[in-house]
Amino acid sequence: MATFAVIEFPGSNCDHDAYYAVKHVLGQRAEFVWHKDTDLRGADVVVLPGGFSYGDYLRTGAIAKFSPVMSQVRAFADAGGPVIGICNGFQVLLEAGLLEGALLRNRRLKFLCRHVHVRVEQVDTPFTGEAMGGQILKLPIAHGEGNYYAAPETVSTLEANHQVVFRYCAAAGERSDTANPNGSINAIAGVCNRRRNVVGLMPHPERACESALGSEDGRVILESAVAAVLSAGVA
Amino acid sequence: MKTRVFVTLKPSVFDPQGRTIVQALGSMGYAAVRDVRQGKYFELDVDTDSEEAARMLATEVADRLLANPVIESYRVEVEE
Amino acid sequence: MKTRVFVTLKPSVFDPQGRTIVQALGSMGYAAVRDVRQGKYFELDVDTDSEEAARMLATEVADRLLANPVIESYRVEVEE
Amino acid sequence: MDQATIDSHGLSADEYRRLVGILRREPTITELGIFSVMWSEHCSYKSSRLYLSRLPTDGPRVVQGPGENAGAVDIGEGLAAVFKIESHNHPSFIEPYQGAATGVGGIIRDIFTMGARPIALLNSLRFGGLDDPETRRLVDGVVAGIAGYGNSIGIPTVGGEIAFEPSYAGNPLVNVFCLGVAKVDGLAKGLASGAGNPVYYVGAKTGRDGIHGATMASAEFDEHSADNRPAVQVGDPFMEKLLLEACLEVMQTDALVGIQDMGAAGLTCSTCEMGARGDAGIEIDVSLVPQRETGMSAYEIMLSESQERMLLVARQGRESEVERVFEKWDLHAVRIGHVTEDEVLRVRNGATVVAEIPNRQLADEAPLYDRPTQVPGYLDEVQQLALEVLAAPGELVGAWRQLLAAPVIANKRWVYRQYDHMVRTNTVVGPGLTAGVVRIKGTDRALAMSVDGNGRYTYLDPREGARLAVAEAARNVACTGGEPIAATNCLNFGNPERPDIMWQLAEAIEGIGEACRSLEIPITGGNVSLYNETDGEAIYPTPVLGVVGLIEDRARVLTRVFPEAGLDIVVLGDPMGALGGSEYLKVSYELVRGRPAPVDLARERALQRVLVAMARERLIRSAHDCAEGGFAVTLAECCIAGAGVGATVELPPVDGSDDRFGLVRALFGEAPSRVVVSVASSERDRLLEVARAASVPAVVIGQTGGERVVIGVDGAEVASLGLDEAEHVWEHGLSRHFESVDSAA
Ligand SMILES: Nc1ncnc2c1ncn2[C@@H]1O[C@H](COP(=O)(O)OP(=O)(O)O)[C@@H](O)[C@H]1O
Ligand SMILES: [Mg+2]
Repeated sequence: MATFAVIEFPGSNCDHDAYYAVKHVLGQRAEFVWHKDTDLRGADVVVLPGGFSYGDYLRTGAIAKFSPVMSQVRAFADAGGPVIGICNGFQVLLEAGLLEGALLRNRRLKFLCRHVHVRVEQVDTPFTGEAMGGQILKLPIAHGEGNYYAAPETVSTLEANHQVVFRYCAAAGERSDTANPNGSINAIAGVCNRRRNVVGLMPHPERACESALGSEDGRVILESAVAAVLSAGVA
Repeated sequence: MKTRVFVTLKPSVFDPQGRTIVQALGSMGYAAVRDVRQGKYFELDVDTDSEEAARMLATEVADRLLANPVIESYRVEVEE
Repeated sequence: MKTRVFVTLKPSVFDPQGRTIVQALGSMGYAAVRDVRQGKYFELDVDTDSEEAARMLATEVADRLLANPVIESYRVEVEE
Repeated sequence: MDQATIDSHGLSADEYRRLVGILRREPTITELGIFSVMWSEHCSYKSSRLYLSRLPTDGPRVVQGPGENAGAVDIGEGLAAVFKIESHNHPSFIEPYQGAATGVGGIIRDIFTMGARPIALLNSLRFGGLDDPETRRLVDGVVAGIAGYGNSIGIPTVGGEIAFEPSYAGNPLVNVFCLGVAKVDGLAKGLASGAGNPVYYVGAKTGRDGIHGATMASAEFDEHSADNRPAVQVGDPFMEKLLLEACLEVMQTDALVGIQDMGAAGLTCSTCEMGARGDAGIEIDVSLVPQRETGMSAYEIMLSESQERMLLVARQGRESEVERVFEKWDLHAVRIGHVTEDEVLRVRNGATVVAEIPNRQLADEAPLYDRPTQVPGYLDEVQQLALEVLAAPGELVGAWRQLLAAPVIANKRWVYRQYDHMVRTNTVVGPGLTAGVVRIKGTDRALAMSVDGNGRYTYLDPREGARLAVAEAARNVACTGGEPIAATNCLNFGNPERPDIMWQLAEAIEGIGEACRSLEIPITGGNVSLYNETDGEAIYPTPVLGVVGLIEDRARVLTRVFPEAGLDIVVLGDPMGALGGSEYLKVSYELVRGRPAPVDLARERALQRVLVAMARERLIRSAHDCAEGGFAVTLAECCIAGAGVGATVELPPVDGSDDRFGLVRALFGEAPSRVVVSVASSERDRLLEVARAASVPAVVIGQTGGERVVIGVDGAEVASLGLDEAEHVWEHGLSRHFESVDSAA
């Protein structure tokens, strides 16, 4: 069994959703870790959940990056541990410099909650190992600032290093301007670090783990992490 | 001509962002920052050579669109 | 001491808010406003009498918290 | 006390005399302020109480009726649903974003104050016509404000309604509903007891904002209100999120005696009501209250309506437990006083006593008015509908298209995509499909909820309109398979001092009472918003009903969508509609006239029960209520909201076929107690049998399938629309008035 630490910042609001998906849908172990804690409770996987840490005041993720727990998260990532940032968690990872780039206001300036499709571009991360390359996932988004941006050189490097993990696409997989919900550069929905163990994405896989909620496509992301942990344990 | 508009919450209006920033600064060790108020800042590129015309236009625009007069006030500066 | 920090998006970064404002202004008849960039503006009340100290502190705070260097640049002014 | 000061507090001569009688002396200025807010219409319900007391509030499931911060009903497995609706109309007109946002904040506090975890929001909105840019600005701000607060705090908005009528142009309505879940034996109370127990203040600091907000909500707008803009309250959803989590955590301990949020009338209302409910008194020192501004007077502190503040009474000796929980959430619980035995609200400012008021009299002996009523002069005239003087109806398909594009009917995606409707991962049916449904984790259960009210109907016939609102909200819930178990209501009316408005209010409350009694749905709470007028022009009288339904097995939830081709389509209920007050008359003739088709409550009850039974037995595959736009619009909505399954139906012959409006009435006439369901052919006979046994009319009218929606009458096709076209007009009817939220479809 894999243990997922779900970090709780003040203002996180998808912490319980991630916990529920890990524990009650996937049947794995889940532990909440308060942002002032300095112990990751034996985590195999660290989840930075969605929400509005510190109200998203100033900038999304800007204040949360100074939380005491973030130095543990950094150490965990530096040691190669799998870390995933979902929505606000992605924003925190970017602010903290664990991933490259930034998230701007959505192109239309409005908060947007809906299902979108993303294509899995890379399967060699701990969060996509169980997916098929090019697999299309139907996942919900719910954000006002998900417009991924990085300087052109950075984007080139990310592309060259295959660090773009998820890209917005139409239901059948093709890329188009209308399939890009927020104006993200190169339709980027999620990226990883150089070492590939830290992944951030705007869509919410934890909201797409049960058919009763409209999609189960998010499971593969969390299940990949479980598989990665188990195979690392065996190895 | 480059014109700048500053929009700030009226002093009596509560600024939750400013308060949260002060608290964050406090816990980062910057207790010397006693208060923060967050506002908006606009740089307008106005198609005129007259400082007076730029100021008038920017003021009108600030009044009608950039500031919400119910809770905000604004100030206009023209770059010399 | 009152200190002001201006945070603006770097010129290379697309500003959807600014663009929306220019469009709105265009339809309101203010075509003379060629471009708008929206930034943030902070008023800091710093507990010091030294202009130099206020500037240093505000700069540090802007650098560490108020601006995100990936997309933004900042400027600090101390009120005389 | 000089007359000008008394007048400026909105107290009548009689009320002032009553106040002096209670105090047995002249009031201090702080006391005058306290009485004025507690006795304002908003806090005291002085014009409506008499009528409200006749509403049915009892039922086997009721755990908490009106009187606490929110009502509660038993939903089984030891759980209670706690819910209420609130208006924030005036503040939203003054500053749409903040007004709507703080409205959401207020109703959420009412729910978690009860010890319930809020799990869903709904909203009911009314604006003027969308052609007016000012209306669009208001809509934009209100929707963004609701989104800004609800999304941040992480409570999904799972439904609502929005309508546009010129009568709301200068006075929009923003009603917000929140529902939470608590353990039945874990409900918190808003009371103070146990002399010596400490009274804590927690949350945002007190500023000068919203002073006299409660009295503002009770005075009509005039042309000056735009100038003397009262201070606007800015919502802080982050603070509220911390308060929510911290308060729910504190309630897990038994260190808490009582808790109440500071809503309208702030510290005044919370201290006096908590004392009155607990047969105790509260003594506080305002100098201990955390203040955002310098030099605030006791008067200002007592009357401030700063948001995101709570008042708690803890058990003596358990202080540190309470304080520790709040510290964890970076909040500081400040002790500002204690409970006393003497049933007096005593306010000190340091050593000086600035107010000393017997709190029971203040809370419970507020003035009560039996205001004169009179049938409004307009009524006779508008109830007449002479179809024979109208131009001949146009082409049916054209009217059908127009109706699908009417903003009240069109796709509301532009609105609800701005709301996070999925957070908390409970949303089984989100906005866009009649009632919202959220599951209750840890059980098989789910709750359905809907807010409804048709101001046009209530304008044309207040009593009937109110009955129809109850019936529609309950029917929407029943269409998901939910058994309606309780209701809340928000009464939005004009100036009750006008006898014609008072008559509307009285009639509407009677109508709600009749319908709730007959449908056996108790009212567990609500809100009254009066003085909704601009320059003497009142809004349409608008009661909004919120109904909650229980679904025991969430796997049996239904939506309106035809799930596949080859199903039989059945109309349950009375097949014919009427044109009085219909959207058709509005859209095609710009007429708001006639009387809405009345609801036969016994038939309505039978229909709702049979729907719930059919859902439970998995007899039907979808269900959709016929509302605005009538049968043709309903049928199209069943087809286009989902994957896009067409339908071909044939209605029975129309009575009076010589009548020019016969077909119009069949297609677009509106009437209650009518639901379109789909059923597998193999189950059809069983369905008809169940309906017959329940004495609910049921007519098989056609089948799902194809790429078109085709309606025939008596053997001849009368109207047909391609799915793509229907979807296109429906899709853009509302969103075309706004910048798109989203580039993708
Ligand atoms: N203000 C709103 N907020 C959220 N959802 C809304 C709002 N207005 C309408 N909706 C959603 O759009 C759908 C259609 O609304 P409406 O046409 O009033 O439906 P009905 O006639 O079934 O009551 C409903 O599911 C409703 O929940
Ligand atoms: Mg409706």
